[in-house]
Amino acid sequence: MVAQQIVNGLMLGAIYMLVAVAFTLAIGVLNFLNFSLPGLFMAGGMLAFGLMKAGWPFLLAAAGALAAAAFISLLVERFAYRPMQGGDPEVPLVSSLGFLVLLENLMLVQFGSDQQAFPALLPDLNLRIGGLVIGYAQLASLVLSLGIVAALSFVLAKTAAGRRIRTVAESRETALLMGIDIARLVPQLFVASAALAALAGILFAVNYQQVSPFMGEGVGFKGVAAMIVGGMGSIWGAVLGGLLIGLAEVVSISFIGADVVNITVYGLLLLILIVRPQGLMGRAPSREKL
Amino acid sequence: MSTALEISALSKSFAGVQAIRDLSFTVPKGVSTALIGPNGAGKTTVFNMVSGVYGVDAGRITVNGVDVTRMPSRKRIGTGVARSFQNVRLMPHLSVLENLLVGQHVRASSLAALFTPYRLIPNHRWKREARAALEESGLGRWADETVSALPYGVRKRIDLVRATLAGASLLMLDEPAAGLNPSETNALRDHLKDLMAKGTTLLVVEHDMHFVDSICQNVVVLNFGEKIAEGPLSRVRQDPKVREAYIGSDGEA
Amino acid sequence: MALLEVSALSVSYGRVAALIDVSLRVQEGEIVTVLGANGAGKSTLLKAILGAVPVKGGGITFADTDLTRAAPHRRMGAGLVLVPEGRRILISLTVEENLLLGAHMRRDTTAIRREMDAIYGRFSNLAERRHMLASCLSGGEQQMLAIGRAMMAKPRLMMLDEPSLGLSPLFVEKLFDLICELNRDGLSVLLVEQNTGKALKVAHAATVLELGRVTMDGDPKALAADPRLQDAYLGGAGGH
Amino acid sequence: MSGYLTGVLVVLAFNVMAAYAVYLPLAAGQLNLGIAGFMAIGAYGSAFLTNEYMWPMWAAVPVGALAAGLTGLLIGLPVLRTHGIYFAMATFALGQVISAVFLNLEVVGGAAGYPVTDYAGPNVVFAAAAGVVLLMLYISRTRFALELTAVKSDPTVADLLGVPVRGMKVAAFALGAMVAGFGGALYAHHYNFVEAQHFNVLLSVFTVLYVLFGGTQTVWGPLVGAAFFTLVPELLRASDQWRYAVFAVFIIVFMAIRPQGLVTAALFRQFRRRAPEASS
Repeated sequence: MVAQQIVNGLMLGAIYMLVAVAFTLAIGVLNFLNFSLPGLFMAGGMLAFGLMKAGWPFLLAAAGALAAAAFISLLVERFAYRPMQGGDPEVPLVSSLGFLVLLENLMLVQFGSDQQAFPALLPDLNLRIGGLVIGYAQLASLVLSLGIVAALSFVLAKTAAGRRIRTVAESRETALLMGIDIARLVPQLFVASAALAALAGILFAVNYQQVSPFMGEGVGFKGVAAMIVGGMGSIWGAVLGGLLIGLAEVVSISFIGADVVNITVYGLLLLILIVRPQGLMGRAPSREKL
Repeated sequence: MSTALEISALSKSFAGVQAIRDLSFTVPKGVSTALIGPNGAGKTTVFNMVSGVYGVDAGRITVNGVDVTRMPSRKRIGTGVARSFQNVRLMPHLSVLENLLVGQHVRASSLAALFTPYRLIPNHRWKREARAALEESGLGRWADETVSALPYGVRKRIDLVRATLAGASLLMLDEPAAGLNPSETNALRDHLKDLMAKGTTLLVVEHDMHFVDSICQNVVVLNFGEKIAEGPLSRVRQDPKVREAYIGSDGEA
Repeated sequence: MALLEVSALSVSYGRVAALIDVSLRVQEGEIVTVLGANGAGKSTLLKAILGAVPVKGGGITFADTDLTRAAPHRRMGAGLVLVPEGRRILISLTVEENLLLGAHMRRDTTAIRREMDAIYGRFSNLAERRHMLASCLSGGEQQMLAIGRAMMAKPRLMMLDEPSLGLSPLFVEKLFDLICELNRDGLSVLLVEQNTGKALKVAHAATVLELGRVTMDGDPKALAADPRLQDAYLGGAGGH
Repeated sequence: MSGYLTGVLVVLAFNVMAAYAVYLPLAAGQLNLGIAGFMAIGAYGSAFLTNEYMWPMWAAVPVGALAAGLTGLLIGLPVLRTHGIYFAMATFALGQVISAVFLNLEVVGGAAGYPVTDYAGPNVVFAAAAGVVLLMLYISRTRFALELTAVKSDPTVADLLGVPVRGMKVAAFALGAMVAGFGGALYAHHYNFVEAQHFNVLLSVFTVLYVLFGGTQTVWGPLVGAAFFTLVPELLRASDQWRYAVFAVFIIVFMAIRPQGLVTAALFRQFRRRAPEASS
């Protein structure tokens, strides 16, 4: 049933899309491959789960998880990003990975390493259109993800804050000369990208009804792949990349087998990097000037 | 007299803006030449085209009789041309001596040379040669320092030693005296005179005219990518077109 | 009291001293020009006044406020603006977005709109291309955009760093006309220029920097006649 | 030596080999995030030769290493057109694809894993790791290492001085891949079992972590980093479930304080300068 697989692929793709947008904000504007984002994705799902277990209603638990992720992201900014300005580009990557390891192990200590069942929020209601079966939760998260990305894209394209962000992305030095308060803007971006990643984690938990301390790795790395396929720094590129990767994954699982997923997904990424390194919707990197 | 550098009918534009327009001039061997002109006149662009950082749109560049117009940048040093940068570019991860050793690459690029454990051999000839070159310029005591720890003037001169170790007979210097204090400028001038006495030809972009006067026999003046005057500084300086380019169209006001 | 008062300012890049004890003042409504050969420290001076490079010693007072240690965005909030060297147009933004960027600290949307229309009125080339990426503009148009962008911040003092650089003579004329026009409308200007003759002609006061120090200052007409000025550029013009 | 200690030291030996495989290209400024893939090629390649063709181990292991190196060379040529983060991501993708290919290769057991008959004892592994360290020490004393650093430091100037920038990068990448393959081949024969899941992205990423933690300025950095990462978690074993969390906090704080890594060139210079002063 091809149409059903496409629907499922798009639903999964919506999760990757959010993660990819989170990555693209960090790398496109701050030039920082922030490997703590998979950890924040996981923290979103796990903390929402933990808070619900403690008796919080879902919406409150989700808000709590988002706030916690934003706070952790500020720590990442403070300890992984800020001290490394002007050094080797690999170093902040190491520290952000340190945060990933830290988050995973904190959750491990708290909840154990097993998969936990995330409670079903809506009774198992499905929408049937023709032969297609679409869960309401899935549909809601697809709509929510697309809505958030569209809003973000609007902010970037049409508002003063968006122009400031794009200026920093193009040239930090010019941004400074234009009087943009970079010291304030950077933490804001960290909070925004953390919120996107954590929200993706919550949606993942709601949709697939399971969480674990290591749920961030697979999804996080596919989010990176989606970002690059679409084009680093491009929001709509991340959307396209996320949906493509989601589709590639679901379609190859159902037609070839679960074990080939990494070949198709990362093969696609490798191919893109060799043939068109700037991604489907990205701009070519500029040459060094003397 | 043979030529160190011959530039003929050179043109280059960036995104529709003509940076260099039909430029021709010659640097004869042994006749050190200054390339002067107001900011943005295209001087550094000429350097970038001769060293191969930029390709050319039209025209021809010949170094020591070899046409280098289409030669990859990496190969050009083999024809005897080396350059310095406006902000000295010594390699920060390497010591002074190691920077000089990289300069020797053209003369030590075989596989055997690449995999000789020269650092294990006391007094290996590469190290000896590099140290000797440093001593000769009076910079010997800096040999094992980190580049970033050195005074600016010393860094500029180490850049010169590196170029000579690369066997350059034509040295292109981009604002060698900029940012130097008077004593550093003097040391640099002496160093350059020394190199010239040994047969190196210089092509210099420089704004300090006293400095130009003391080392260059010939001056080429650029404005808006075109040559507007050429000759000895004392004559060029009187040229009304040059005065206008520098002081502006109302210069006599 | 002067609008801008720079006193005994010193700036260093590592060990290299870029500015040494530089003092300068701009009175409200004046055009003051800073001259000097390349590497004399003119750009550094403007960046230090804007707060984009750290100051080692001395002070900067603008509109009776001590701004020596203030962040750039605070100085711009006080009414300072820089048209940077090389224009620094953002090529991934459209012409209109570049203009709006200039007003990024302001909230008065209707006034912003009105001023943008005024700028379009002044520069019809920009109006025609308002929705195109700024990379499509010629050098002269980019300079007009950079000035327009600075105007959008509603400055009291506009600093321009080598605005005539790389422009054709015709555009240079237009540019100086524009600077004079803006000045007549009440804008104070601090102008760093290579085109000494033109700069001295429009300025009310001038300062000459050599190797980071002030070597001459005062009345531009007197400076224009001073043979030492040409010496600073062409090294003993007329011969010693 | 107790079995436990031997076990830990064997892990250390493998980590050291992997660290140098990452270090070589990184010395030229290239971050390889797919080192596990090359280890997998060496592991599966050599195991296939000893299992199916009865090759002796001493022949199969180098051939496995060469296969990994050759893959590095062939892939390096197109991939090294990309720079910085693009290159890192390309190697990351490559590593994922390679291990996924082995996961699906039924001739080597697919997802069930691949048992290996020939056994390489701990002493063989130690000797191999020592050999890799010695080789790296040798290379670090040559012009090759010097020019790698030059390429990392300032590729434009290196190019103008005649250094073949791209050639150096490809060579460093391929050599690193070969070292990784060598380590992988021994891994297969020491543990007598290979499974594709072992060669995952975290293995690659943690190896990069050792190297950057140890510091890339000198040839000793990877060794110190690998030792630290292998031994310290063992020492923290008492606190058991908290140990990785504690360790992660330590990494974060350490990198914030000392981003250049544990062992730096300046450290060496200090020692060198102090030595003659003491003797004079």
